[in-house]
Amino acid sequence: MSGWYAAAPLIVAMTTAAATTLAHAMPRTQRALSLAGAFALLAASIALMDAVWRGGMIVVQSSNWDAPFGITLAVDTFGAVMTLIAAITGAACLIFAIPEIEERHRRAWFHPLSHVLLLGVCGAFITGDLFNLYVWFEVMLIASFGLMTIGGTKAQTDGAVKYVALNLVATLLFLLAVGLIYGMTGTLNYADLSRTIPNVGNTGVLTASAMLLMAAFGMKAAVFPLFFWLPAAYHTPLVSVSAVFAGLLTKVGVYALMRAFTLLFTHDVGWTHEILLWVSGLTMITGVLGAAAQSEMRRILSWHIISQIGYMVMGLALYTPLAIVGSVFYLVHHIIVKANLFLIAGVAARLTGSMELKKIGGLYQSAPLLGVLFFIPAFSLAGFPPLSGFWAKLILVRAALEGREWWIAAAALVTGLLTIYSMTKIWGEAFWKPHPEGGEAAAPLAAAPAAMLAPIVTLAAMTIVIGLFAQPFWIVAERAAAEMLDPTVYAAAVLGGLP
Amino acid sequence: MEVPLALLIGLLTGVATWLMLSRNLIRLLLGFAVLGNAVNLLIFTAGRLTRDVPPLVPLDAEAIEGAFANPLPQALVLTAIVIGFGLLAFALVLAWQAYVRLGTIRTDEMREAEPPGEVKP
Amino acid sequence: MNSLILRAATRVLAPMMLMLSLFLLWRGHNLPGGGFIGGLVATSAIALQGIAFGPEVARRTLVLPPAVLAGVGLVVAVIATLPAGLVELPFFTGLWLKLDLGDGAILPLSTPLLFDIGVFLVVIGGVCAILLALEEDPETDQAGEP
Amino acid sequence: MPGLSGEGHAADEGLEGRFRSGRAVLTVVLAPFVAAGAAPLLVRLLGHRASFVLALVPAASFLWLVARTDEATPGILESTPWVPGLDVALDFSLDGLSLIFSLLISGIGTLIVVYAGGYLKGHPMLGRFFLFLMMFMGAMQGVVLADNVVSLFVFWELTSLASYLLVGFESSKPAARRAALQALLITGTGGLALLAGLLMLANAGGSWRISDLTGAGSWIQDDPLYLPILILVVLGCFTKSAQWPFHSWLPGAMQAPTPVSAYLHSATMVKAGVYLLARLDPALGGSPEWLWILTGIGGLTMLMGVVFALLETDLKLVLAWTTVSALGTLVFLLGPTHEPGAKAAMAFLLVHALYKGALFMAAGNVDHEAGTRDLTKLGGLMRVMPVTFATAALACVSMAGLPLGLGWVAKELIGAAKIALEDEFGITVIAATLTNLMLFCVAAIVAIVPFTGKPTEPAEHAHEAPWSMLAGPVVLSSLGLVFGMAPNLVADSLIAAATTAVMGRKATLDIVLFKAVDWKFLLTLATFAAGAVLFAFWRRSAARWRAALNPTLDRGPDRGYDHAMAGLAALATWQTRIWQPGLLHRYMAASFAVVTLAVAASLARGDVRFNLSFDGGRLIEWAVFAVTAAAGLVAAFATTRLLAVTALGMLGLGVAMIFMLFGAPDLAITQFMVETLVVVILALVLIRLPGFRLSSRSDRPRWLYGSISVGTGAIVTLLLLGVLAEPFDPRLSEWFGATAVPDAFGHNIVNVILVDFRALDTLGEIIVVFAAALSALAAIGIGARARR
Repeated sequence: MSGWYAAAPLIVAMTTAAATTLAHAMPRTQRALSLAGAFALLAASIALMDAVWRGGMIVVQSSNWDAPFGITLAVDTFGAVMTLIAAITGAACLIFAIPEIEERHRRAWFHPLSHVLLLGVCGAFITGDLFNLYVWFEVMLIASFGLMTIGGTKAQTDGAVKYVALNLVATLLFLLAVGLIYGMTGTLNYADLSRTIPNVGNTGVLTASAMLLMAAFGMKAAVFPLFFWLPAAYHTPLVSVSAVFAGLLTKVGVYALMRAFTLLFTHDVGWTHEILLWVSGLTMITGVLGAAAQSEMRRILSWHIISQIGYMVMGLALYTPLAIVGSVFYLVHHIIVKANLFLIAGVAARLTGSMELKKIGGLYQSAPLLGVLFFIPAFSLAGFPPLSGFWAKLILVRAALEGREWWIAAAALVTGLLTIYSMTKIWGEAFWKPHPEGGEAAAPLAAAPAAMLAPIVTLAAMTIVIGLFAQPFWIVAERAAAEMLDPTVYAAAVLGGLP
Repeated sequence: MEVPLALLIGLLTGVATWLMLSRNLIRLLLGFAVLGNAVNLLIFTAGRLTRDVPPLVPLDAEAIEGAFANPLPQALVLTAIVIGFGLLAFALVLAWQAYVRLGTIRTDEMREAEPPGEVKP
Repeated sequence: MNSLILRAATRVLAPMMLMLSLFLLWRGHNLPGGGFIGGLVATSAIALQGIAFGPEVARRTLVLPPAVLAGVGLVVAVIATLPAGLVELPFFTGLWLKLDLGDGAILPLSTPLLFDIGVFLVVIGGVCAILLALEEDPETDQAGEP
Repeated sequence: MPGLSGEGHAADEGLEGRFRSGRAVLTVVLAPFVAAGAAPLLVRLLGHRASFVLALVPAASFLWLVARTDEATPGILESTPWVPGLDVALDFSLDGLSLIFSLLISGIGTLIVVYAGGYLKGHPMLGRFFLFLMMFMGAMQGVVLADNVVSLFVFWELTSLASYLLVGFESSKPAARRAALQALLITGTGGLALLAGLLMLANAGGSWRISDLTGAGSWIQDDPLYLPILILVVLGCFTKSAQWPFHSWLPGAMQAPTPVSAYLHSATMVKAGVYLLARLDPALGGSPEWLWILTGIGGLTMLMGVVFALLETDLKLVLAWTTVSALGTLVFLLGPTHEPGAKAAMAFLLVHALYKGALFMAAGNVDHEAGTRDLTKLGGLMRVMPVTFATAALACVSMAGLPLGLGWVAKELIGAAKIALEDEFGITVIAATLTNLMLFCVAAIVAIVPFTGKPTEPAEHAHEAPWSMLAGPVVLSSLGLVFGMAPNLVADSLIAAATTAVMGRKATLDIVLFKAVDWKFLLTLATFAAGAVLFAFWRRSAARWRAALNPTLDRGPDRGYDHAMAGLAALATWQTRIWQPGLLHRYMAASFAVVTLAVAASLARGDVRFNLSFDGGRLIEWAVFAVTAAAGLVAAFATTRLLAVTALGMLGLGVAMIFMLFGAPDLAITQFMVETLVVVILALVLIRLPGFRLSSRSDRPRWLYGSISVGTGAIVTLLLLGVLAEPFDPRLSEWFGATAVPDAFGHNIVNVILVDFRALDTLGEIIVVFAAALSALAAIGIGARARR
């Protein structure tokens, strides 16, 4: 029966999506259902994490057909951690959304689409089947399309067009790769694939198909040079929407990359992971330089998503136990921090009237507490000790140095420095600089609804806790990495005695 | 017939790519539709072609006698068709809305989110 | 389109197509068909109504707003995944209840069938929502910002 | 985890034995952080008097440390686990070197906190000020006490962060914001280099404990990575300690309130780099590279700092430049890695902290009470501010190296160090003598110019500072006098103990205040005389010097920083324009091209076989293929909408036929139905887009886009042919065929897969349809319609 732990997040998210649809004509009921659903998802994912932590990997053969014939849900530590963090982010952003969204946004199906998005994200983390992963990706994608357009400003429409068009390409590349891999192995189950892939004789075609998959996931993860859709769109939607996107969507791509290139395609590490290493370095540098060129808060933050994705891919590319730990740690830290920064940018814009740094200022005087709340995730993002981002970077840099990959270590450090540059730009302009329109132009923090501040405070507290008490998180990440690096355990858990 | 079909799929992919590189949003979406068809055909073909019977067990039998078409790619393609349809339908509606809000369907004239020349230090 | 012939044809065709869609849904487990194909046929019927008599008529046929209908379908589909839990089987396991109607006729009720009904409803609701939105007069429904 | 446990610990078993499990040193480090957290609340409750409460924390630490001076020579080691998985622990070590720094931090810290309470009395952000200041204090204690490379780095970065917040404290001033950022970026750059260097050092040494790394001798110098490690570590230390060419942030940091300048930017934080060089000297020092880099850059900085000091008119900037010079002197003295140098460095460290702290606070008093710190406007303050004058004069005695001050002692030791170095570097003696001479002149300027002569206009309104602002300078300058007259109070307990820690062997110190009238003594007297002459010249012609020299000499690195910032912005803008021009067709082209190239390159990485078998095929198949291909081509090149839509419909129909021909009736029906709906939706959308042709005329560059398209198509064909060359594994299909009826009770296997075997896919699929509908409604903005 422990299998229901794995299915529970999906059932909860689906039920909430359906229920909020049915309650569409009743705003208060819908809102209550939406929040209840978000917390139920949180509870389900906590239960899942707990079950996985205590009992090891959870495997469910959905519809009760043995792997590899049916669809397997398989949750190891990594999957459980990601599900939990997705649920946390989802709940935080939905609470933030309550005061943010207006009636017309709500009527445009904000709540059901949000839960469909979370469903897709959780599904991607929970499934153990390549085609099923494709389906969850699409669930997530189509919901993100809708959420991206809610509000309907011109910039949003333009951003949505680019976002949609490029993601459609990624979708088809993914599907193409699934078809090719299925054609070579005759199976779709991760565990089964990890056993059959070494037997494929046509290794050139296999590697090429893996490359296609890498491109598809890389596009979702927004790595160099496939990130175009992200800076084109992420600064346009509602704040709560962009925050949940910033926290989760690209990370699903990273998750998929990590699954695929630890569990499935390790037959030609000298090629695939070397490419990933170059990609990661270029992603960091181009991303952080892109941020340096911006002067609008969310655009700066959007480019920083890209550069940070570079770090996560770097850990995967180095492909050592320590490096994988670094990637996992980085994922967890980054989701919390980045979602929070978008939320804070939203509050800052609410208090000062704009996201454009040139037009705002004075928050240091008018809302010092917001300064503290910004400072924590911003300097964590930049890798300042003793915040969460420091440990994440430390692990990765250490792994790079131990692996004698000097240039990637240098790229990681330089990117950290330029991240400081960007974060201090926001700090200097939005907080320190007096408001260009005079003293009264920046409102005090009390002007922001408590429902917006509560998630920000919670996420900032998590950043500090991860920073000051890193050891438990290290242990979790280490276990996740150890499981990932031993695919035979995963395969045995899913396939049991099958050859 | 795998080889000619592979060539056909390649042709459709090329055509679709050409369409997707267009500055015209409608052409781009036509390209997506064509590419979707090409990919579906590819999955279907990758599961190996057969001119044998469809994967329908006779109503009075427990299993099909002899060879039958591979049912799994069919199920996958069916799912993919539907998903592709959902995405395309949304994208077409978005194209319409882009026209309503931005007054154009040419993507090089859509410069609201990243205005030209505004990238300044 | 105000063609008389279209209207007359629709009056006959639409109910037949709806019947056909139910039939396809029912037999799908054993012969070509199923919830999805059935749903598409039903959708075509309603789209046809929309074209012939206007979207309002089509909306009346659906009873519920299309998006809500899709939501109902989703609820049905999700419910189909759950009963397995009552008998300690994994998520989504198909359960079969074969009702003996006498005379050797057996009515197989099952969660896969329930699920297929959910599929059927979601397809009708979802696709109709898009089609009807497109069929409506574009001048009156620009609720977004300019 | 391989490689994560420090095998090096076992290398030095003697060290293990000294570890204590106490938490006393940890308390010294963490107490200021706790105080920092409480500071805003205390200020809210007590106003500026909160400073007295807060000062108790460093005062207690100071007293505790004083009581530990005897234990410091063997050293006290403590360890508290933090992130054992990463070998990171809160390891602390209190030896002679840490002790002298830690005493300065807590001792001067006590005085500064009291001083700041007076200086910033009534400031609206006093609470925040104490928060940052106390945070800095804890971080700085951490730096000098940490015995773990990572925890050292943690505290190191925290000091940079605190400095950033304190320099930018008057945040409404653009100059303050610029200076804060400059300080952060320069020290941040060095910090990251330091991190890399420390990690490499720890990696090479097999331990993350600094006492392990330094206790094992200079083994590291045989490592091939020695030079990179040295450069990285030195970079970190030099940026922090404002060595040329990284010094420019330090004068800028004078934007901070004076207590900060006195504390961070002269007495403590800027010495962190010196501390770390001294700390790592046993491991890294002694090589020619070490000698050249430290002596060269240190000497240059020493000379440059004092020259610039002579050219300034702002009292605080004069002091800042002499701080730069002093830091250069300290680095210079550490270069040779011999005992006289280390002794001199430790003595000078103490002297400098005492007199510079006093001078900054005195300068702050002048600024605070007279309203300006411009040397050209000040004069005659002696009468209104007698105590301030006395402390400044006393401090300047030390600074000038006159007898009776502790500076005299330090100067003797520096002299000894210079002589020990003379054989190798004759020129350095000249540089050091010149520095002394000019420093004497600066001391004279600071002590004389603001206080003597006729009272100027600012002096008329001035009066003496309150006692809270006098306590600090009085105590520090008096200590300079006391230690100067009785150097044995500090000789063994502090200076020799610190030297012992630096050199890794027992050092002793015999201080003779006056030896004999020999040539060295005469040289000293000559230096004083020359300094006095220089001062006389300065009084007469400083304005002319400034006019002549400032444009040529001044602040190359500072302008370099501006250029670097502008260059960074230009580079960022340039690359962003290239990658992100805002044009979808370019994004598309890049994506397709990259993917195609990556896949093509990967094909060449292994065995590739293609299935080229051909079975002839039926006529109907050929016909359907041909129609489908033709429909595709027409869709691509159609210029009217009707033609394009028709072609798309035909294409869909063709694909449906292909499904039908190869045994997939369900697929064929679905494809047919879906394609019909697509055409309907497409038509409905197109009706709403008047006046647009599907022209492809502007789709350029044609040859490039054409080749991307051909390449993509070719790659897909090749991949598929490669897949088809692989033997197919029919396990799943056969199982489905065998199981559908008996176990899943369905005869349509495809449908059974959809609603049972892989029902979860279908569930996801209908959710896509469901969400597509909602998303489309959201895009149109007519979600409200659902109410009807």
